[in-house]
Amino acid sequence: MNQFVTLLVGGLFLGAIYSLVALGFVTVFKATHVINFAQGSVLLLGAYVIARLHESLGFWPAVAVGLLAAAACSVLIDVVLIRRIRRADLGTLAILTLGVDILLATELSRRIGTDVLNIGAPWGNHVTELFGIRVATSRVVAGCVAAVLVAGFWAAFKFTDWGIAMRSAAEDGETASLMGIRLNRVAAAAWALAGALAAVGGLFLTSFPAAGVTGGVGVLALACIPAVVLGGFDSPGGAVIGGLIIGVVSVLTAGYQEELSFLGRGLGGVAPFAVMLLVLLIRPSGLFGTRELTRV
Amino acid sequence: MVEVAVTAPAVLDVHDLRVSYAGAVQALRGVSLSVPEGSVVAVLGNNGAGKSTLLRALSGTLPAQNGAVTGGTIAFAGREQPRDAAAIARGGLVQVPEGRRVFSNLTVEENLRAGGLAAPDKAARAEARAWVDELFPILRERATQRAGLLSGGEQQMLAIGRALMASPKVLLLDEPSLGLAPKIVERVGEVIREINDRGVTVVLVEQNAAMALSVADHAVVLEVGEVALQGTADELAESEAVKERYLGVPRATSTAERVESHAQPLEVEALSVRFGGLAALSDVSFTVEPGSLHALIGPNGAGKSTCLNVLSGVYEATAGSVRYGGRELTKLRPHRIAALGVARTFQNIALSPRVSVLDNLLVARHRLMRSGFLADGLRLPAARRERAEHEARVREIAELLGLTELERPVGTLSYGTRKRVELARALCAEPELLLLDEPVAGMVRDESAAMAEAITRSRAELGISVLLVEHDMTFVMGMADRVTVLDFGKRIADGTPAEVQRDAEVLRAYLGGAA
Amino acid sequence: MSRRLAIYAVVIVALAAVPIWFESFWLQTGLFAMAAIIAAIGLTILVGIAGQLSLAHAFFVAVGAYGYAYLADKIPPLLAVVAAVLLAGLAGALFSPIAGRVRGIYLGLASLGLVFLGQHILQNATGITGGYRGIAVPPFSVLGFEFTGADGMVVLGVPYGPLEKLWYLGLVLVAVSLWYGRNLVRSRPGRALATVRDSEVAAATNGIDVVRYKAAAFTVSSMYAGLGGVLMALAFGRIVPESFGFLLSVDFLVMVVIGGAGSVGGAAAGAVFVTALPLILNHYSGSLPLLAEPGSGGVGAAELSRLLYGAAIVAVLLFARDGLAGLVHRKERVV
Amino acid sequence: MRRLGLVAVVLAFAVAACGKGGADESAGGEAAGGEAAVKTGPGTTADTITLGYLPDLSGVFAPNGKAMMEGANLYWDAKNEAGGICGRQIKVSVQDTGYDPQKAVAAYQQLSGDVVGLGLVLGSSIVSALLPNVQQEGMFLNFAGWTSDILPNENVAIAGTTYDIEAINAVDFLLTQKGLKEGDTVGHLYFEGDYGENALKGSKFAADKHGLKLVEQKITPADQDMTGQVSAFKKAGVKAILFSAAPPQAASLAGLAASQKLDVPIVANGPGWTPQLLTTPAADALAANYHVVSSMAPLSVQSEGVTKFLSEYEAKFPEGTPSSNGSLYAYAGAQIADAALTKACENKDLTRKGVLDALHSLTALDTGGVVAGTLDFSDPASPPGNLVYIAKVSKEAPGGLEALGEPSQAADAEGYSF
Repeated sequence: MNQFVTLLVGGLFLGAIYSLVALGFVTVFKATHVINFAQGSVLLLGAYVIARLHESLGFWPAVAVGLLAAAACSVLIDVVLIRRIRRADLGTLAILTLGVDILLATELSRRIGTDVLNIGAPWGNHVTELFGIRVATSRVVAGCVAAVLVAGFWAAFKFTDWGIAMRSAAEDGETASLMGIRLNRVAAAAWALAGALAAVGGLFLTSFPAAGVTGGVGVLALACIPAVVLGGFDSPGGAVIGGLIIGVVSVLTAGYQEELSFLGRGLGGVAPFAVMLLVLLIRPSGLFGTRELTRV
Repeated sequence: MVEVAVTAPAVLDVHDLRVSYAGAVQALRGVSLSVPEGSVVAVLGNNGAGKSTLLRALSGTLPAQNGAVTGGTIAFAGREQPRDAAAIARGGLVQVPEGRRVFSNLTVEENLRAGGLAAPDKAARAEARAWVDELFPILRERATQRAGLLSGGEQQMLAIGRALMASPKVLLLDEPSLGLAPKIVERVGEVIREINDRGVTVVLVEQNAAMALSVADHAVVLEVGEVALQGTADELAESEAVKERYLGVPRATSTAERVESHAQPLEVEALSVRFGGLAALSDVSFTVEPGSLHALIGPNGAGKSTCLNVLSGVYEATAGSVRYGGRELTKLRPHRIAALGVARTFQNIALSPRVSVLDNLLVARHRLMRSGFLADGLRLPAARRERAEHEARVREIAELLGLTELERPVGTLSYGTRKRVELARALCAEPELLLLDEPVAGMVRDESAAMAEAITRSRAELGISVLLVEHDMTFVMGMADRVTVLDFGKRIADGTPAEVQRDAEVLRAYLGGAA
Repeated sequence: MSRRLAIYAVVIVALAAVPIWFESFWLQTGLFAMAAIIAAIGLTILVGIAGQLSLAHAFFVAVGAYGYAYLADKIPPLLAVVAAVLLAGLAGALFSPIAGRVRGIYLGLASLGLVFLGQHILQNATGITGGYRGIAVPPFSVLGFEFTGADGMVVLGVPYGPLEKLWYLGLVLVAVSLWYGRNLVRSRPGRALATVRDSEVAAATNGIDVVRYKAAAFTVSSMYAGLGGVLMALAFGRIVPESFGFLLSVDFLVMVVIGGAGSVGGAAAGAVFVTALPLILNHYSGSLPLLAEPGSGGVGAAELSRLLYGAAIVAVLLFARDGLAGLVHRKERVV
Repeated sequence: MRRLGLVAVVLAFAVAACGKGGADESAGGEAAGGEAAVKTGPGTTADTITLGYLPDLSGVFAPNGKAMMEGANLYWDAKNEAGGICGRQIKVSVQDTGYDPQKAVAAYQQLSGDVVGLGLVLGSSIVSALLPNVQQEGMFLNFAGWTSDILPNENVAIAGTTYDIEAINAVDFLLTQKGLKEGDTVGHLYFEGDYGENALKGSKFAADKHGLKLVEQKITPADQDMTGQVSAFKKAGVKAILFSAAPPQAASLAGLAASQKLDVPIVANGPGWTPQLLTTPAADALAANYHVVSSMAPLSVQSEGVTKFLSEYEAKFPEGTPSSNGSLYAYAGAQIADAALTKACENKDLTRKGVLDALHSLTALDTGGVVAGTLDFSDPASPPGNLVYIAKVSKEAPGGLEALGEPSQAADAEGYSF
């Protein structure tokens, strides 16, 4: 029992981080209908910049720079590449971002090499005790930050002019532009946000209990794909829930590996995708995604 | 070309505007129009006459439909119109799109805020907001509801209110009366006048001539991308030309003598369809006699296409029955219905643009051909023979409709030609019953005459029954054996063309209170 | 007419002569390219013709490869090939319920899940797949003719080993695949699939059973994948799970897209490009001056080929929208 | 047209005549070398011997691959300056595998023609893909992967002992030094694939032998967060943890174990360590409980082989100690290849077969302590070495590891069958 709770809590905190990255995916998708496979390497970029700079600048300035770098990179992808073929079909756009991902990931992992770069977070490997459950402080921080960001995101989305422009554009781009909403700006904003969220995700995914920034961190964003899909690709709320579910599932399957060994060991990596497939079988557009209906 | 007699200085001046879609289709062929400050100008015309294209050109939304201005100029407030839609809107030229297109997942409040984003400053917003509340008290009550839940009329009000929030100099209205009940249409008319009284110039695109002419100062009638008529609203309201355009005068019926038909009767009984709250069709009944040409007419949004979609199995009926011969169609999946020999065309062409005409036509032979992945993939003699036979037949039918260049990708053909390919494909299915959804929408008069010719001929030669959905009465009157008229999803008349034309209900539906 | 015949003759002779005057590196590369071509044709039928986005292709390729490797020493290799292809087809058919329900991106990413499941199975079903160790692929043989170096066959002074012999097998398989693919595109089923892609409603009202044809598309494309997998396995001699991961699926999708979705020829071109580019860049890394020596840091040949690969994808998508196929015969722009 | 076809045929054959068929002939036979005639074959000429290297320079293990090439170049540069082997310079011909069997096979095809043997190959999936050809062409292959799955094999040389033996030694160490008792529970965290699962084979063997309960936790390199695994261990009440994964997981494991108050010794295989780990937040936890069992020497060992390596390394890379074990592995591999070639030279036979025989004739190769003990390549069915270094993490020691005593061997290993 106690173990279950420990795992559950651990999973939720991990999931909170996934939620942030997933939220990035969804934001970009809503605004520009792009499945952004480059999210992974943007995440890596953010983490890399922080890890490289925290010694010279100090941690918080480094974080700021990292976020900016990731956001800027993300925006560039949109402005320089995506914008030129806005009306291309999903597949084409997705593969375009895959190309970008290959470029970024290759260069970054070349720079990182064998190193395991310390992200230099002040909470190091401290541990916090919550109702008798010991959790890495960084995860608690991550949880809080995620909560704050998600809440802030929701508020901005709901109440600010930007949010309204964003939602209008997402629902009906043409009409939105008839209302004087500048689609390109909305898009750029969305990409910037996604980049920043990725960087935050990167920061926490690479600080304790993970070892630090390695060349392979980028693939962690792959774990967010099932989160996004089972949440529903165009639903921010879904992304958050999906992230949490995936976090819990992967931690639980790891924790109960002994009991689940009949399914083959090393389930941690597959389970999220299995869950995703099941959900899709029952709800073809994810838990909270809007069905696209066929028109004549 | 004569310009509209200008009283006030023109706030919007369109000169010799030419627009084409994807390089292929010429949608506007040199339209000139000048809108005097503070006036209401109505733009009339049939589907595809170029009304919406004109508005798209004005509001800068052509690129979205990969259309482009190929010639001419648009001057707004004396300056060259910017290309970017958002910039135009912020410049004070705001459009209310066809079919309202409110942001249905946003609340009414949020929709209005979205409109306000284009307003010059806070003060303007506040002022506009006050005005909107005064104009549409209903929106105030519904402020926190999702816009999607509003009724059609309320949505139209919201759409207009949303546009007013941008405090526009010129307001473009695209088919504001579309699918609205007469009372609401009148209300919309009043609203337009009130808006105009506040000094906002209005450009009104309408099918509902009556409504448009009742509120407009000036009007132009577009026909296939050109200005066919123009003048003051009153002149046009009186002109026979307009009457004749909107109420076909009966020509000598060119119906070819009926051949013996092997088709069976199609019996539609008490058919109802509702989408969520609103009823698209309620309790509609009619029968298509074997070998007859039956027309289903009514103004836009009357539920004609919905009806066709139920008959072909695309939509589910909420209640009622559709029997073809002995078979109940409402329970069958579309491809099963097709297998019974029921073929259809689509109003907005549903061909494969990158595929050649020939292959598009051969698709219709699908149910008649047998060869599969193995036989075809390995080019077995049987498969080749089969293809040869069917290709021969398809070429005959293409001949019948005067289609040449069967190797060209459909996407590269002109609109009119694609419409004919659409019809040809349906005929290639060797149907007993043919369902045609607005076959002449957006065609030049002689083009549509040719189409009418083609339909009657093929019907005569193939001995099939035809159910023809059309909003253009003129076209129907010439050829139909029997006409059923829908309005707001209800059957308001059923009979021979002559009878229907004299029907008061029908006149009202078409010319509104005016007639 | 006779001209075309002549050209065909020359091409055939040239291809047939390749093993005689090219190093085994080129044969190996060629074989991998051929395997990719076959599988890519399958994917272009699914994605390009039928319009069903799929990232699961690597999984079906794996089914073919492992199917052959597992069966070939139990039943005659020729039968094993057939069985493997059918097995892959079956796998595709089994996935089609999901394919039937799920649309667009959801389908693409759902199919992605299949690849990860596949990896897990390959790693854990050790009885059949040999787990991480993989399994040896029994050599192909037909009518007692072994595709190995055992018989010490020599042609024009060139010893004919497995590679040289497989080369001809590959040529035949590719030829057949291309031929079948081209036929299919302009046939009744091909037209049906294209119509499903452009408008499911129009397809249905023309009497096409949409669900059935989607399933068929998956089945056929999986069978292609299976055949590609078999050839890939033969070219390897031993197969391991790593070879059939996410990246392979991505590669296939890239092949199809840069080749020009829906064009059989384009898919083939894309396959050659994607497969051969890194291998060939490595091959000439020595003679490319700007490259750092492996192990000395700096941009090595390996990184360069990765970077070029990424850049190529971006460039093609931005500047040659219809892919390589589009470059060859410029079509009129369609609406 | 017929003529055209004909021309083509003729053309093809003409090319064929001067094609690769001819090329292969020239290899083999007597070399026109000045000194006493040495039999040569592919890969050896009068003045060069070419070794093939197939590291991963672009895939998941690219960093290790680069480190390995550092080590190899280091050794061979020095060797060549000292006059090379048999009066010949050693040429290193490198091809990237990207840790992708497909690329590997192609890369192999490309260099196999003109190398005498493979100085180093990374990854067992790669090796398995290559073996059919390697065996056919009878060249030796130095495998940078210590798995006994590969045994018995005539062609493969491993530097030291295998992961399973390391694991057995690890258990022995826990029993003798760390007070592990019969009936205790031991956790084993291991990678999917040859490395982890081979080590697991060893730990299972040892566990049965001493009535220990083994809790298995299989992970993939993509798993960076060991939360679930650690809590599973904690629940099972493990008294010690065996670790057969990579440094990132090590940091996560040690750190979390500490945070969950799971204060037990962790013993890892060689690949589970990199000095980098001491810069991570988990440094203290590692220093407290982390041990490494490997036949590769910790850099702190003061044997002449290791000191030589370090001095050469610092000479070439001023930034100091190597960041990854890769360079030392490759260095050791080079030592073995060197020994084999030298021996082959003495036997006047530098053909592939000659080199392979020479390799198998080495019964007591001393790497100067780079690899524990002396290496015996005579029996292809068992690894050449069976001694291991047992080391403890220490922040002071160079390379972060401090050897606990001399290389040793667990008694159990004797009874173990591969």
